[in-house]
Amino acid sequence: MFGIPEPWWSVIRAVVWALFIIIFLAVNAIVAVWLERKVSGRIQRRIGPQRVGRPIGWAQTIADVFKLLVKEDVRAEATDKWVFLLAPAIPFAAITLMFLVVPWGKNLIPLNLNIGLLFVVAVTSFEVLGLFMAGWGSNNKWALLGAMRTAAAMISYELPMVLAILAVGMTAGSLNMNDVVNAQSRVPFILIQPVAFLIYYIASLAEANRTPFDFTEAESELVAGANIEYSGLRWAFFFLAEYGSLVGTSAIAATLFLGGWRGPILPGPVWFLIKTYLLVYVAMWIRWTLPRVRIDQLLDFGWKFLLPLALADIAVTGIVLALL
Amino acid sequence: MKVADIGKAAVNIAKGLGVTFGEQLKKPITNFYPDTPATVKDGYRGVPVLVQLPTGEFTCTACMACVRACPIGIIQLDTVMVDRKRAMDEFRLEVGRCLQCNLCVESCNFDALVMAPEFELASYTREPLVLYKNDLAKLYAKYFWPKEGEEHHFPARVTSKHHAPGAGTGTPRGPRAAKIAQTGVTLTPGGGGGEPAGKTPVGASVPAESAREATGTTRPQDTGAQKAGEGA
Amino acid sequence: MGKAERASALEASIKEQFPGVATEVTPRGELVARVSPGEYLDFCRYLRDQQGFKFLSMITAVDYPPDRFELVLYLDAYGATSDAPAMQVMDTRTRQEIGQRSEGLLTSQGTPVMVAATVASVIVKCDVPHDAPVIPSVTSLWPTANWHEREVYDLMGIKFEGHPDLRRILLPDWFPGHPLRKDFTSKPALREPEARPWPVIWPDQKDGRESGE
Amino acid sequence: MPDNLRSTPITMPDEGARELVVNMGPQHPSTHGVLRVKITLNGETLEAADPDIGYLHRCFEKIAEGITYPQVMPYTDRTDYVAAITDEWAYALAAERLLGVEVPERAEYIRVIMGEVQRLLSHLIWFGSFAMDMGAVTPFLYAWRERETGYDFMETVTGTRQLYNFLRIGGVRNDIDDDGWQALDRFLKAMDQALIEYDTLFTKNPIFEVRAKGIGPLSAEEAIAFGASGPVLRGSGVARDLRRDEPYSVYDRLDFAVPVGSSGDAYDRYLVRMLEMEQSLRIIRQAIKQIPPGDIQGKVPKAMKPTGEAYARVEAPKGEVACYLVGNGTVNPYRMHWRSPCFTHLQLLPHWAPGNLVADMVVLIGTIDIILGEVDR
Repeated sequence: MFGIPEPWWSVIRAVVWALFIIIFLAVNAIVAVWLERKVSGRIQRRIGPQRVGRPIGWAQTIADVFKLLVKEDVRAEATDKWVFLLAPAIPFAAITLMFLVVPWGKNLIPLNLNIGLLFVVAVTSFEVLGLFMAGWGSNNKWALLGAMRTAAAMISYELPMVLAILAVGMTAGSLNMNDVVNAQSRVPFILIQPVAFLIYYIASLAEANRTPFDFTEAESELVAGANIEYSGLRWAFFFLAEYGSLVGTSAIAATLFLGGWRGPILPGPVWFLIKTYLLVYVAMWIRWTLPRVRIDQLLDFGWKFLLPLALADIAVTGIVLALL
Repeated sequence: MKVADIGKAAVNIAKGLGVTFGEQLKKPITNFYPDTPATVKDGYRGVPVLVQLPTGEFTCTACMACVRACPIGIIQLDTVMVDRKRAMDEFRLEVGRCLQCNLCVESCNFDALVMAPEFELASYTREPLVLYKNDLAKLYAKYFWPKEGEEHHFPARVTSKHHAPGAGTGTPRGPRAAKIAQTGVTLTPGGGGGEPAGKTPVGASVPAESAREATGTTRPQDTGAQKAGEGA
Repeated sequence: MGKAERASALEASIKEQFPGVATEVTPRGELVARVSPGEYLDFCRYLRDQQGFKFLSMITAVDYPPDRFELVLYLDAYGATSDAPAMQVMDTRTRQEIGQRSEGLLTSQGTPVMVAATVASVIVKCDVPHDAPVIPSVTSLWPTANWHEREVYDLMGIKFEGHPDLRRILLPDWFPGHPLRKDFTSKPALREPEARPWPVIWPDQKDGRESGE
Repeated sequence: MPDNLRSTPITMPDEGARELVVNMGPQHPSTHGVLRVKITLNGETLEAADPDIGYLHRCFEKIAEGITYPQVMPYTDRTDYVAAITDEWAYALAAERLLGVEVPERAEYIRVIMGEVQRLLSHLIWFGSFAMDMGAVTPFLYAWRERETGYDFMETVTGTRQLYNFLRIGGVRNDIDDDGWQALDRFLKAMDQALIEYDTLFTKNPIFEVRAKGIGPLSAEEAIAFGASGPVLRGSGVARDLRRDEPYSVYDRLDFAVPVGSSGDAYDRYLVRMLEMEQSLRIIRQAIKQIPPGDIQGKVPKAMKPTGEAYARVEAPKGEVACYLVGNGTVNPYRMHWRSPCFTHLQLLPHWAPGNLVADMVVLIGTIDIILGEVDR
């Protein structure tokens, strides 16, 4: 195409998509943080940021990022050097990889894998590695506690999430993200698979460490959880990764259950963003209403309730598909 | 966990979400203090200031009652003999340590002290937190001096509710009353010019200069000119 | 019969049990009992077990130089009395008012609501000599006495024998002297501890810092 | 840099695994002030908790021996700075009993109104921070919204928002004028809606119920043995309220119900405090109707030089606050001891700690509603 020999063309295409995803994640983190502060403000009858970027404070997060850029990136003497230094990169890498298979439009998909869903699950599972490295690396008792909790919570919520995705895969008949979106042309899967949507959404709240399951930085208990010893840009990466995973899981939920980029008049990507940010808004709304669950109750809920429910859901889907 | 429990739990969570959603639609209740002036209630206890006669003379008779009444002893008073009677020469008040407990105002038998609703007391150094007679006079002028056209009256609170219980008689009592009578000022109890509006927006009434400049610190040596007895 | 009659009835029973105890009834119906350090612990055990004084409100000490400290305990006996002021009791779970307090009340969950009007209150006083300020601890009788006694030890300097964990509670360990004593100068020579790194604390190591005494 | 801290490699101690000793405080988001709890952890479960207090100790009892009787009043606000009126009330009652001063009717009613508004404000702060300890940040902001209307009323009447120095020995400082009554009506209306809103938002929330039920069990006998009082005692099923059992002021003329829990856990203590708020509104409304005209300051001797001793107890929002006052005929009190409920309730932490999780330690601290100004005095 365009007179560029084949190997070079796909390299350029990959570089462009990679840059787009990384820039999208950076911009989205800024927008999500601003949105969170505005939504929490409105819920708590206050205004939220309005000093930087006068009327609605749109430049507030940009100012924060510059502040974090300038802040000193402290590494304590007694930390485990390389584990501490590499920890922030892993969650961020996990989320960028997750966006590889998310379709943006008609044939706007960075990587059209025919096992897209499996790839998504595989990639999000090593996000917990980064948080555990942070907890262990910073040689701080509170951080270690936070890391242990995060590991337990995230692993135990992988299973219901995977099973919910499996249910969607079964109804769509394929694991390819494009096929899933096309299968929802007439009816979005949320109507066909409401239970799977609920399970997936609750599990994604635990994945993204959102209240009522926010264990990484449970302020009132562990002071600041795994990323307590970080400061400056390194801490910003963790923050970026947290909001990235929130938007990431919402994007996948939108693709799987709300019909991804399909929508009446507006172009594909716009619909995709609207649906994603709708789910992000719901996550923020839940965060500023519900209290936090204790770690053992979380694990009980995950193993003893969500998992059996997910298995039952798959069974029912199987039977229904068999009968059709 | 029976199914009924889960149903009830889901309904309760939904109701909780409903409450927060409802709150979102209401108007925020933030008041933008540094931009818009903060309104302070009429009887707000900020800084005890010296009451002044229309002639600028302080009604304080240097009887040291407030010095004894203060639990932490932050009021110092130097006296000087003026025609064989003790008169107040310099009044020093460490506002930084003041508890704002109003005991000094209540202990004063001559209603010479009153609480000004001043709350912008922050300063970069410890120095401006020590107020002298002239600083207090500026504060008094800022809050209690009658506006143009109004005839002189004492701050309403000297006569009304926030004074010593049952003691607010309206006009300064004791030897000062005779002296005041000579100046021909009619002192109607309860404030002739009517009580200052209940919710005086503190920042707005004072033109541009903020309270901090108004109480620029003047050490005793600065007020050399004043030494030769009061204005009258 | 009112609180004052119950106080004098109590006074009578104390007289024959502990003749050495001087008692008088205050106008507010509280019984003041002055006991010697020797019988202090037995008297307290008697009050708690026989006379039902289960609630210890406070323990404090007053310094009367030069010779004695006066240890003061305030004890309450709870229970249902005929003249107890009526109280409308509400059950938290069902949010309904479940009737007057005078008769024995049962909440809907079946656990009885304990009736706790003040039957009688006793002020136990004990003089502790200035030179040997030691007295047996009552923590075994009332668990709440633990910190109260630690505070009296910390601020007044009276040692309590048999106290499970007698160390300073409010002041740092190196603080010289006991502030609430009348002979305590208001500006003691405070000795700042020399700056030393905080050693790693393992549970069996005694609290990781050398305690003052 | 001291040499032995140069680089402490992370090595596990040789004799096998040991518990983790962690300092929770004195700077910790949910210790409600400068409280340090040395907790020993085995993984996530607590093995022991040793509260270390004294960071806010000002020796209020020594200060009181240096100043005159009226001058002690502003200091009493600084013990439980969230419920200042009830602290002043305890001291005023003790001094009045010592001096034999008669308090006029109207002053008693004003004290009851201010005391009950103070109980509402104190419970609002407790409710806000208790919810925030559990992770729900919004109820704290809503509780603060109500407190603002309460502050308006307090500022209109007393002149300050929190440390009032409003009571005097023998009466109160000044009367409530019509600005005050209007501000009080606004506060009562705001509180009525607020209590309904908190109910749906937090009390009925299943996550809260799961996190609060069964935490910090306290039987009736244990509660009395540990010297518990106020909501902590009533949560364990002991019907004891000083406003009824030793009626001071005009409480015997006001009818109100006393909420009493049954199972003595954090959930019941929470319900006791929430229902107490409703009862306080009921008391205030009755007091507004019954308040007689008259003066607000009884006859007080010119120089206060009492002899003898007095022990006055008051039902403060946190529990039984009491002031033991000894006078020896001089101008200054000879000895003053401040009985603080939070100091006594803090002893329950080591009693409850073993077996709970770190997240429960936060709930345990919240359920006894401690204020460090009162614990350390």
